[in-house]
Amino acid sequence: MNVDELLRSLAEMSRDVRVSAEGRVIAWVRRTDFPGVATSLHVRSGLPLDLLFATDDRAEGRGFGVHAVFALDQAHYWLEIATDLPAESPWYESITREVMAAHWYERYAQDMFGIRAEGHPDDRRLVHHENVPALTHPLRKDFAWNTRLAQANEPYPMGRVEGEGIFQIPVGPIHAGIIEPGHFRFNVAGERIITLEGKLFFTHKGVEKLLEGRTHADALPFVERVSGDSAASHALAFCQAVEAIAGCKVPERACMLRVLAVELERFTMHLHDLANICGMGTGFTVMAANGFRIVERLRRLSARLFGNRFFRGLVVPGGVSTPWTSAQMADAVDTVDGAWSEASSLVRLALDSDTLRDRLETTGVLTRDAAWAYGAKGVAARASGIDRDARRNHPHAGYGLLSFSGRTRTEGDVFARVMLRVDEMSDALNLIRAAAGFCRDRTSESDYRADCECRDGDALGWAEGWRGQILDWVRMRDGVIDRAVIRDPSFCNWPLFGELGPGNIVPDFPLCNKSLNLSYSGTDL
Amino acid sequence: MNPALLTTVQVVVVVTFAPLATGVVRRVKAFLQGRHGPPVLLPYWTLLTLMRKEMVLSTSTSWVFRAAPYVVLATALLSAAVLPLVARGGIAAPLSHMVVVAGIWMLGAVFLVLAGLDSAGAFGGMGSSREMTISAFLEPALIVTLASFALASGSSTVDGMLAIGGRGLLSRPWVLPALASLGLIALGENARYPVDNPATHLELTMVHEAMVLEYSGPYLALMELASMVKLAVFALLLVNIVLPAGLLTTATGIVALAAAPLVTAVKLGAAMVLLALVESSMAKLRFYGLPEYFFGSLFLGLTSLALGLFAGWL
Amino acid sequence: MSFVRLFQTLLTGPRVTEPAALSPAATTDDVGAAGAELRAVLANLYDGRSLRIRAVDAGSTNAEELELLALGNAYYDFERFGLSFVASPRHADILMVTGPVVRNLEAALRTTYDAAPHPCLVVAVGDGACNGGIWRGSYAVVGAVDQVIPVHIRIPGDPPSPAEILQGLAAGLRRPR
Amino acid sequence: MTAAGLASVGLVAAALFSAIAALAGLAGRSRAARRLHHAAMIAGPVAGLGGSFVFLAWRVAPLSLGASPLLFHAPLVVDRLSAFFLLLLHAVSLMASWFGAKYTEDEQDTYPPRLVLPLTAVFVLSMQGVLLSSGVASFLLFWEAMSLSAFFLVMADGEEDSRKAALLYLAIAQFGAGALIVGSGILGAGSLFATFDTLATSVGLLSPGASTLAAVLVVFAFASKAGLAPFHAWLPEAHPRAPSHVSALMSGAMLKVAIYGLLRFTSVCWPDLPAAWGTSLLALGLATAMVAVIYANIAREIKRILAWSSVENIGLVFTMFGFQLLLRREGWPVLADAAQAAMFMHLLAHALFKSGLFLGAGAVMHGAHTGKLEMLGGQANRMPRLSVAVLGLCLAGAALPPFGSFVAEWMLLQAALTSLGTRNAHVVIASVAVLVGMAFVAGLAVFAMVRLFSFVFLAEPRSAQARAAVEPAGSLGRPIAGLAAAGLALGVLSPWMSPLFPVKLEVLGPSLSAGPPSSGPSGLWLAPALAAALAAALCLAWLIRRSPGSTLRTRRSHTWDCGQPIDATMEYTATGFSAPVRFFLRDIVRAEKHLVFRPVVPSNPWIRHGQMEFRKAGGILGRLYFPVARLIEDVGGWLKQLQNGVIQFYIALILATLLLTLWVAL
Repeated sequence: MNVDELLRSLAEMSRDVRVSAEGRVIAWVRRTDFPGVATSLHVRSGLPLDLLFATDDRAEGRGFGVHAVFALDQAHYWLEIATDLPAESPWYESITREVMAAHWYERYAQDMFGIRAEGHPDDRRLVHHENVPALTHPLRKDFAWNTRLAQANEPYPMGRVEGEGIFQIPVGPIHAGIIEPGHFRFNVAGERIITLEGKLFFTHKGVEKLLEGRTHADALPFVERVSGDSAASHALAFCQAVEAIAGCKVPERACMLRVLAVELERFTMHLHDLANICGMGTGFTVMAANGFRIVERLRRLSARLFGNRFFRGLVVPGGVSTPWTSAQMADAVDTVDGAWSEASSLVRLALDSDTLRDRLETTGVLTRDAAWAYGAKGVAARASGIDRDARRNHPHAGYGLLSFSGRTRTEGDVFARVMLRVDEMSDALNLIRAAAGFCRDRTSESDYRADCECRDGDALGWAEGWRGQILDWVRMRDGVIDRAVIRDPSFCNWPLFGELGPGNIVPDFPLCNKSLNLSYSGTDL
Repeated sequence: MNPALLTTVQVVVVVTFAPLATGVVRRVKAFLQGRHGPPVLLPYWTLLTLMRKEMVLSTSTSWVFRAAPYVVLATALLSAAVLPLVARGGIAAPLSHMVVVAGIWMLGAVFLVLAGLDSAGAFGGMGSSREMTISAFLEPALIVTLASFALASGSSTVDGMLAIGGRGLLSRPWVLPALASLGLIALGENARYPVDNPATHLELTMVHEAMVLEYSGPYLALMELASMVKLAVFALLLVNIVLPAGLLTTATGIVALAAAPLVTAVKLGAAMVLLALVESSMAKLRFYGLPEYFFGSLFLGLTSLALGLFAGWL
Repeated sequence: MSFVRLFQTLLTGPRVTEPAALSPAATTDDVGAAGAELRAVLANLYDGRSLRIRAVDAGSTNAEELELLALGNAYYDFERFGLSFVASPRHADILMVTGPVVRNLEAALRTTYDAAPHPCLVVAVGDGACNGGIWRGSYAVVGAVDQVIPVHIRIPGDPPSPAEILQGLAAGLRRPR
Repeated sequence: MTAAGLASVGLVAAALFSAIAALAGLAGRSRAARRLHHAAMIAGPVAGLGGSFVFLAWRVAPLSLGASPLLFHAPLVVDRLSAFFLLLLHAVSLMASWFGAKYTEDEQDTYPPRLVLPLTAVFVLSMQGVLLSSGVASFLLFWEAMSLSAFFLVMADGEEDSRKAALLYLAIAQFGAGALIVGSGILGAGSLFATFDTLATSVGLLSPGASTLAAVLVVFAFASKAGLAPFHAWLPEAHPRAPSHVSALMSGAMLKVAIYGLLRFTSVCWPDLPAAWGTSLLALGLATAMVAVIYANIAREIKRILAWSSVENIGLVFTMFGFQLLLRREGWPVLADAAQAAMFMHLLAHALFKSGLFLGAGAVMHGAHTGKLEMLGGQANRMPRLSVAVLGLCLAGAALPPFGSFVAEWMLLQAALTSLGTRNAHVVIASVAVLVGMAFVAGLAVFAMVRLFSFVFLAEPRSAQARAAVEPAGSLGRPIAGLAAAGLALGVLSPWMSPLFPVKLEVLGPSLSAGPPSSGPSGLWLAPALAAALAAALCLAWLIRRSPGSTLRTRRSHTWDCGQPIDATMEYTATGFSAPVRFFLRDIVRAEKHLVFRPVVPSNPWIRHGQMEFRKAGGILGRLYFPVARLIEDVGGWLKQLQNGVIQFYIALILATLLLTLWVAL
């Protein structure tokens, strides 16, 4: 089914279809039609569900809203299906009954808005732990951001496999390593994992609530700290949403510098992951030691160019905060060049080590079916043969002006994810070179930031961060943020552990975990 | 020299140098990683600090948990007393019979395993299950390896194995596979690469560390000292098999006593550098890949034994 | 061949450890109550020659974690100061707490402190841990670490760089070396 | 009174007391009669222990205790071999009866005393009879009585599974008894009234073929009774089913009685069995031990684990027996003696620790009302004294220093090591097999014993009943502690134990260079030295702990839980603990994990609930037994009437069978 046909058929059952500036088709449907339309878009038309979120529109007398965002990857468009729910009984029929990718989104909306997804096969709490009283819905407008909640002891059951001799291994939230807090529950009868489930949202800080009522400039520090390791890509996604609302045209040099920032971040974190997986995960110390040493050089590059070690502060609404001189560009290119030449010899060492390859190969296999059903993002999806990359499918920043094709692998194991990262590092190096060259040749240093005023409206913003696709939906009202949805790829990828963990042995789980390197903070918000 | 004095000197020297050995291997590994590394004396400070810290005991644990550190350390000390590490022919040397030594090591492992299980957490049990597996499946390899040494030397006490003079055991080159096997066993028994990663922070992958996860304060100090002593014992044993020179005997004079610590330090240092190189050059094995490791070490031991028997016939 | 390359890397890899990382920073004498307690504790523990650290993430953004991890890399190599990370709070002498304490981790942080044998020093790493940072006031956040467990050393920063963490520790432990 | 007199009085008194106990037990409804029964059950072994000890320690010459027409005029005779086994039997039965005195009273509802008391006494009496018989007919008579009383004891609790187990046992026991009768008939040239003395001459008159046939039959009879693979399948089914003190008697004593039979018949009739017999028995023994020790690591009930461990130990005994046979035939008597000494040491050590462990299992199950490892745990804090005793027994079961079982293993391994120098291919190959096989078994035996102890006694209880358990009464605990202490003493005091054994106890000297190994100085004194050294090392460890500056400050807190509360469902389970064994040896074990996942809604296959169970796939041995098992089940339906609980009926049945035996014999 081509896009035109799809839109035509949608138009028939929608009360309102429009196309927004940033490339998004919005179709409003009736509450009763919503599950059917959404399910058929996913199941029949094969569109990936990239975001599902709720809004509190009671101030405008429209009750609550539920929005599902699908990607029209070939047409470079997004498709948002939205519906209204009455304020007094906010419920709709769950689409998780058939669309696995909606699983967590619906539970999230249930906790944060009190919107019931009727018939959800797994309607336990997600965000709220035992200590959150029942009927607490922080993202409702009548919930003050600084409410002091009472202590509670609500049930938060974890899945159990029945059978004599089966037991559970609880890990976390306070891990032995220097890892973020999350709780994992294994059901095992020995070493082999039977089921695996995570309990996350420990670091829930209320980011989405904290963003409400702020101007975009005030909101940016929070966005950059959604997940400390992907500050640049989160800032990019958020700024693009804000810019789309404001109708702001970002100068070319800024677009290229944004590419530079995001690719530097990608290169750094992929290298970090390489060291972490091949080194820390398997105990191959030479990889860890040298990998982290090179990462430190890149962090210091960030300190020189960005004024901090986490690629923060460059991407701002309207453009970038500083234009960078060609000397700075050269510094970036040279440093990354040097890092790559060292890193590639490390990779050779890794490929030469039989013990290491034995640990990585066939470990933590994620099948293509599971990756598709769960709506996997980023490296996890691409290593399992799902060829999705927002840099190509939904060009943003300067990517449209640079040649870039994207990479995939099909094995879906830890080794594939490692090698995909290596490939993406070399791509990142080329993109950095090209972007720096573009800036040198074609843009002037004075044109790096456009005005970006706070206008009302809503828009999507996205970026292909190093972890995968970041998708934000921002609605501004009265010059401040009314609702900001921040969706880190980790949110989509966490449930994958339930698929790629079982069948492996417990001591290989850290390796699986590191091979995805998901953000807790970015998921928990 | 008095045999009782020999044993005493040996225990004192081995126990004194054991933390140093751990310090050295950490330092060398750090060097190989391009780092400066921790001070070599750090393990001493760690042990002393632990002795001064309060102990937190889990309410789930029983007397077994409290008894285990003593037994584990005692078995380590006993193996340090009976084996020919610094001196040969000490008063405890007749106890270095290979079956006894294997029994002592197993006794220590058993109490470590019991302690791990007593803590009522999943990690302790995990470490215990793995440790027990490693100990149990390395037992045949250990016996066969020592048996081939016994065949080579004509003595079934380890002390006697080193007493054959000349170029020692290596004058019979067919013990080389067994020596390699003993090396593999030493790595496994001491929870080193490629069986366990002594520096890991990942609970799910641990073996030795997982069992002592619940210990604190002085008990932890005893446990750590025990594993340091065990490492030093294995290291010195391996070095002495290759190079039996420099061992004190009842024939050496009291003057040689002064040199003993130096010789021991050099031997330990060499072994630790080698260990650091081995550990830095490979990844840890997959736990369910260990059967190949067990079988490999058994095969090496059997090879030696077969070659030795064959050589005897010729 | 591959072994040669490996050993080449091992033996002749770059040595970048920076001697100045734990330079005697401003070791002030106005130590305050927490500082005096610290002195006494350290005196009993051999001047803190061996201090084992347990990192606790109480709600950080993971930037702090990356910086703690960086403490171990060849540039900073905090192990040469007798510091190391350990896997169990039972083994720890120091708890390094990052992030504003969030509601969901308040109990876990208390448990961790309770699980560690005393004396146990608590170091608050980062603005969040020191005063709640930008997250202060949120319904999901409790606030600074000292609202939950006693804090002995504070290292501000967003996040503090590894060098700042080492300097903060040096100042707190007064270990100019 | 002379030593000989004392010994005979003691042994005769023991038998009389057993008879009294049997009679008193018949009147089991009366409290007084039960008291009398228990008193006689304890007095008997005390007398017997004294008698056999005096006999052995004072090196009394073989004694005849008088003949009776009831016993076909073959006198009851005691010599060093039977005295050793009598010592073993009485040691075990003393502790079992001491334990049983309270246990049978407390477990009246499960095990009817009117049944259990007299049958237990008959059981002990018949074992005494077997050991004392000097004639084939009386031997067979007591043998049958032993089998039958054990059969009824196995199904004493009246459960369906017990009945099946008992029938399986009976089937194999009667097979064995038949073989024994036929074999003895051949040996006695058609008559069963030969004495062992006359047998020695009559066997010489047989053709080699007949002699070999008889040997095969007789060895099969005793091997099946002892539980040698592939005739072992009944053992792990039957032993756990009996009341615990009877299980202790069965594993601790009855299996040894079977070994006694083997030793008696072979020493009398075939003092020169060919070496191939040694090799075959060694191979069968090692195979038995290796398979059984694996299953001991998979079983999940205390007594089942113990029963598998018994099979393993019997396998080791056959290994030692075969090895010494081989060595003797190949012309290495010194080495053969060493292996034989190891066998006797192991027999006694196993009798002590295994009966102790069965009693311990009884005490635990008495307190916690379950024998499933997955429901137990945490008993070390509830039964601290019992846990110390059982840990001792488990260490003995794991053959760890300084227990007697360790000394036995040491003796054997030393013999095997020394045999490496014989340059006899047959011997050398056997020695290597013994070294590798024994080490494999030893490693996994440690695994099994650690698993047994840990999942009963350590961590938190896994069920409410285990949580509610309390320390058993002293009269239950003390016999267990006594057996643990005896097992320890056997090892530590082994140099002084030699007089109690029918052979010279010694460990060969450490040197194995001499061509034909000379009898070096006994290395046994190393066992007490080892114990002393261990004690010294413990003291040193304690001193290090108490070194100046160290603190004694202790605080109690819950187990480190990573910040998320944990409970007993998050402890390792026994199933999980031995998972690596199951995986590494999966080709032998063939246990299959069956996982069933059901989606919550059919349209979303990814959200599902799981359930798992283990099924043991029938191995080769299983398939071998299936036809027999099916037959037994069919017969079992008909035999259900047997389970009517009327003791007179049982006795009548025993008598009828005995008469049948005699009729066949005549």
